[in-house]
Amino acid sequence: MEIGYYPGCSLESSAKEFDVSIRACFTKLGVSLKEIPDWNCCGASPAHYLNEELALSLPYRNLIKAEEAKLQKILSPCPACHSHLIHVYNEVIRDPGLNQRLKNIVGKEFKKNSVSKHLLDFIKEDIGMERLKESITLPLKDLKVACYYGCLTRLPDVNIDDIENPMIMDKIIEAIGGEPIDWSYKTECCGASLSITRTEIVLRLVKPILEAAEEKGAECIVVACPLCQSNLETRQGDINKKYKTSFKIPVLYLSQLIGISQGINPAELGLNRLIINPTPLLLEKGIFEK
Amino acid sequence: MVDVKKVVEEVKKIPEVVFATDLQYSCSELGQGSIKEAIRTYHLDRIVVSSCSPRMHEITFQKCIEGAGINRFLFEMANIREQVSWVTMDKQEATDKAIRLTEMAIYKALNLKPLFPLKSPVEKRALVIGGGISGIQASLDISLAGYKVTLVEKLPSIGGRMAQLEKTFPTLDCSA
Amino acid sequence: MSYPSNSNIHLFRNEILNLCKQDVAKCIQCGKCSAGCPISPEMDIQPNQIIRLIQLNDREGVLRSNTIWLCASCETCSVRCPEKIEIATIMDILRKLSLEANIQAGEKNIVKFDQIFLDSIKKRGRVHELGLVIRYNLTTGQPWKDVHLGPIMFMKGKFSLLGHRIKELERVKEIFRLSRRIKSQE
Amino acid sequence: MTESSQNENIEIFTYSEVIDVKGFVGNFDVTIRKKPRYVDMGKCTGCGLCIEKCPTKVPSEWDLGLGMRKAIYKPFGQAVPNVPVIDKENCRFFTTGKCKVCQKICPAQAIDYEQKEELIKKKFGAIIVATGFTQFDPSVYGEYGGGRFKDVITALHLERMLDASGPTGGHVIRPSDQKEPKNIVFIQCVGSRDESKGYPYCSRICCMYTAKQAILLKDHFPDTQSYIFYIDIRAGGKNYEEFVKRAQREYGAIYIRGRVSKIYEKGDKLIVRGVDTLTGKQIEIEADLVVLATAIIPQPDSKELAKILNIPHDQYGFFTEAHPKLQPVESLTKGIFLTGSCQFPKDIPDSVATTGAASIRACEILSKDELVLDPKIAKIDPEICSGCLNCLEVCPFDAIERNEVNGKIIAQVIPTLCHGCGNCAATCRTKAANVEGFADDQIYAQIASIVEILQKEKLLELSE
Repeated sequence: MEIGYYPGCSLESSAKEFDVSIRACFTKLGVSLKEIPDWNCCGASPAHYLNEELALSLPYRNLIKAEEAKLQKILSPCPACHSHLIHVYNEVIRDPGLNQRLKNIVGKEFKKNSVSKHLLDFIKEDIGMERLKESITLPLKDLKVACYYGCLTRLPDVNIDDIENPMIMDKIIEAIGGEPIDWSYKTECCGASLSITRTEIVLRLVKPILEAAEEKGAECIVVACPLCQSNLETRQGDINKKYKTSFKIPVLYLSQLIGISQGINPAELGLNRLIINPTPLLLEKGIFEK
Repeated sequence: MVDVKKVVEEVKKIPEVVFATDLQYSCSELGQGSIKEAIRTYHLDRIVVSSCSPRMHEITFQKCIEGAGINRFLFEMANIREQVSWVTMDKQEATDKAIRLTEMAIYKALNLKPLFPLKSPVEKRALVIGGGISGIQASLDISLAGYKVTLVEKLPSIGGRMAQLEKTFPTLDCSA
Repeated sequence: MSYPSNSNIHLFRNEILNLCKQDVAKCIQCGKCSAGCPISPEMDIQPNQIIRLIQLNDREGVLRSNTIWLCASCETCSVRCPEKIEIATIMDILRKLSLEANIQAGEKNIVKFDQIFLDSIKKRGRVHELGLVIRYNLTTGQPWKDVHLGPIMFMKGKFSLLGHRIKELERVKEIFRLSRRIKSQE
Repeated sequence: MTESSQNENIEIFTYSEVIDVKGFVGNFDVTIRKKPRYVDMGKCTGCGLCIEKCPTKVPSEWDLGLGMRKAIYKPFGQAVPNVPVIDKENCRFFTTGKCKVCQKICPAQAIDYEQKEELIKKKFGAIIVATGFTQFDPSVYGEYGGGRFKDVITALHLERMLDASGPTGGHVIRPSDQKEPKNIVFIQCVGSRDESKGYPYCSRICCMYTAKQAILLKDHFPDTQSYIFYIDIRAGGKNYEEFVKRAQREYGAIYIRGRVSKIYEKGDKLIVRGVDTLTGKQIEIEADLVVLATAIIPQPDSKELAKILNIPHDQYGFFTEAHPKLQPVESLTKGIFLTGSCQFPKDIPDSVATTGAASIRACEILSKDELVLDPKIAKIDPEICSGCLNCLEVCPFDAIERNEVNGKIIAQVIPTLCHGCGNCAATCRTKAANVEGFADDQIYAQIASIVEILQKEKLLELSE
């Protein structure tokens, strides 16, 4: 199976390990990822109010690029990128006039032959739990995992799972041998892009999420969004300093955990790029051998 | 606003119209009295009232003309309240419309035939569906009036929601 | 405050309705939006109060608030609103209106950040995260902010020094040029 | 309850359903299905030995799963009639073919596994519909735990716990660990006033029963504290406002104006995050127990019953009255009256009051020996009728029957069933069907007059 791949800007730098681990574990699953040629940034949330048409045009160009490369499905690991791509797709289908307008701006017409899918959706629908299970060689041996979704299920046009109590990631963790914890903070907001502009808000928001995960016995947190990962992991030091706590809970990308269970070399999964090293935990659980 | 005097003038021109007048509150006792008097004086055999909705007062007027000895179904009503004065603001337009509606009623009235109600016997037993507080109370009410009642309840016991409750507001008395 | 009188009272409500199909008149003021908003403590006007102020045509009061800028677009309010009012969508529109009206934003830095963000796309076609953060910190006069994270992020390979520049950069610049822009941005 | 069962004018069919209604006011032909109890009501003495010895236990519906019942059971202690019923789905004999403990033990030999359902046909002059309501299922509220948090219960659960003869003997406990709760949070309007997850209407009774529960809680367990999240307090009945004030002033219930956004689990506590819109501040309460005031909704089968009775219902499934002010207990079908919460949410005083109104309406019919029927009904001229019977298809009241006169098939109106709707007259191709008082010549006379006027006023030009 060959599918399109839209990494998005974060996966090129701060979330590089999300990118490499996805490539690694999809190879194991027999899916080859073809990056959309010369893709551009989706515009993220600033484009939305600063320039409405720009917010639509930027993802529109990516859809055209995918379509030209004959990529019908596009895997978008970043929930925000996915939300923007799917939003433009839906709007263009709903409103032919808009398609015309965007065509005039971008220079080419999107024929609606490429559609974005989020990582979770793709694993659930296109790969399937059975095929995922078959690729597992190193089950996670009851590793207690807090699946954190953030605003993923609430984003506009993203229609992946139950909004308040999503289970899709939990089921994937179960399939690869881990033990997802039942907790009520899985969809709490991490503060998103306020991380840079109003850091103290993010610290206030992330603290109870970490607390809740630990209280329910989670040994690590798994995410499927670069911003979630960054806010939950990178800010733990700041939280400890501000609130006199001692959090040191690894926050991994879902693709990293899948890759581990597929027996992929940790370096190929970018585990070394994580700020909170999960290796001691994995050794302790006997998932990695000494 | 309807110029009622104008309506009266106009319909008087119809040859079959023997008598036309405008009354304020024709549904009142006084108004009904005038109708009965006109029936007797002019030997009328069809009556048209041009006023409010038949939903409101058709039965009132039917009883009125029956009292004057005319079959109650030889009555027709034109609704110039809801259909005219409440919805048409221009006085001229409203008056024209009222005239048209009244004339239509008159021509229908000319073709009315006396009707005679049917009668059917009554089974003196009530069915109550549901055995909660309302159903139980209804059964008691009707039985106390001296009629037989059959109460049907879906569950194995009557009592309904109320039986599940501890005390009830606002007097806090027991619900069972 | 004195309540607006006569026909003007629905101006702002209708403006919002036209711009994003969200009718604030449906609001029953249950407060569920404010109850669930993660940023509520930092907001000067609570989300339900924003809706109320729109109902009362207090355009300036709303557009001056820091609330519209602090909204993280997490959508919690929208998905839980019993009247299906998409409050997050309204916040987005309010940000836009605030810029258009040239109202001094309650949260200048957020606007700054967002503009630098778009600039980054315009220059490279993609966002260069490191450059973005450095430029933002310099522009907002806090060069040492988060600098403690720098070495470790760098060591972990989380920052690429140069960033990627796409081939069809001219195309992207054209998109920027042709897209309908907002006055005050210039 | 007991009074009604001892009244010789009242015949009670429990475990029974109305499955068919034909006929008309004064003369309804009704079929009632009596489901098999597998206990002979004539023989059973209500001693309860069978219940005691039955080996199968299942969660009690009556106690909403807070307690257990046997497979042969009475829903509650004072059940009327005092005769148990066998739950076939769970009975060991019915599921495995072995057991028969109840039959062996019954001193009156009242157990009868062979019992079949009975169809009872009866005639009635009037019908009162009092089928009540059911509770909204709050599990669609994922933010309130979606049914996953054991200590988030509904008000009816609390009601069962407060009942001295209920599953907990009148003790209020946390279902998760049986401990006594100290901080209790009530959330109003769960499923009511919520178009997104439930129904837009107000359920009308929740404000009052919540105040009552707060009072009873404080009364029975003085060291509890109630917090009540509300949007508006609706206490419009007699002595209602005073009652709510008592809950606030004498019993110390804290009323918070705002809705709850989410409930979180933290240790063995529940963190309730809401807002106080009066202070404009988000607030969190650490609760031991959360009580949801769930919406009152129509019975799940109310639309089916409406079809059987031929009465209209609203978009939710509540039965519709003929006129909201002037005919509040009449349905649109003559002789069928509505009362209680099958119409819309009502409390006990309102239910009893409307029942009085419905009862007198029913008695008004029963008091007459003969009923006068409206003569403005359809009439089919047998001379003109072609016998196509299209009218029979479109009649919503089954008021037309096929008849043969001298070998010719014709349609005939059953005058007592006809409502004069005119469907048949509109459908009839030979113009044999007419509604009295709306006959073709009468309508044409009206049309002719208006055409003439309009032509005169040059408002209408007719082309030849």
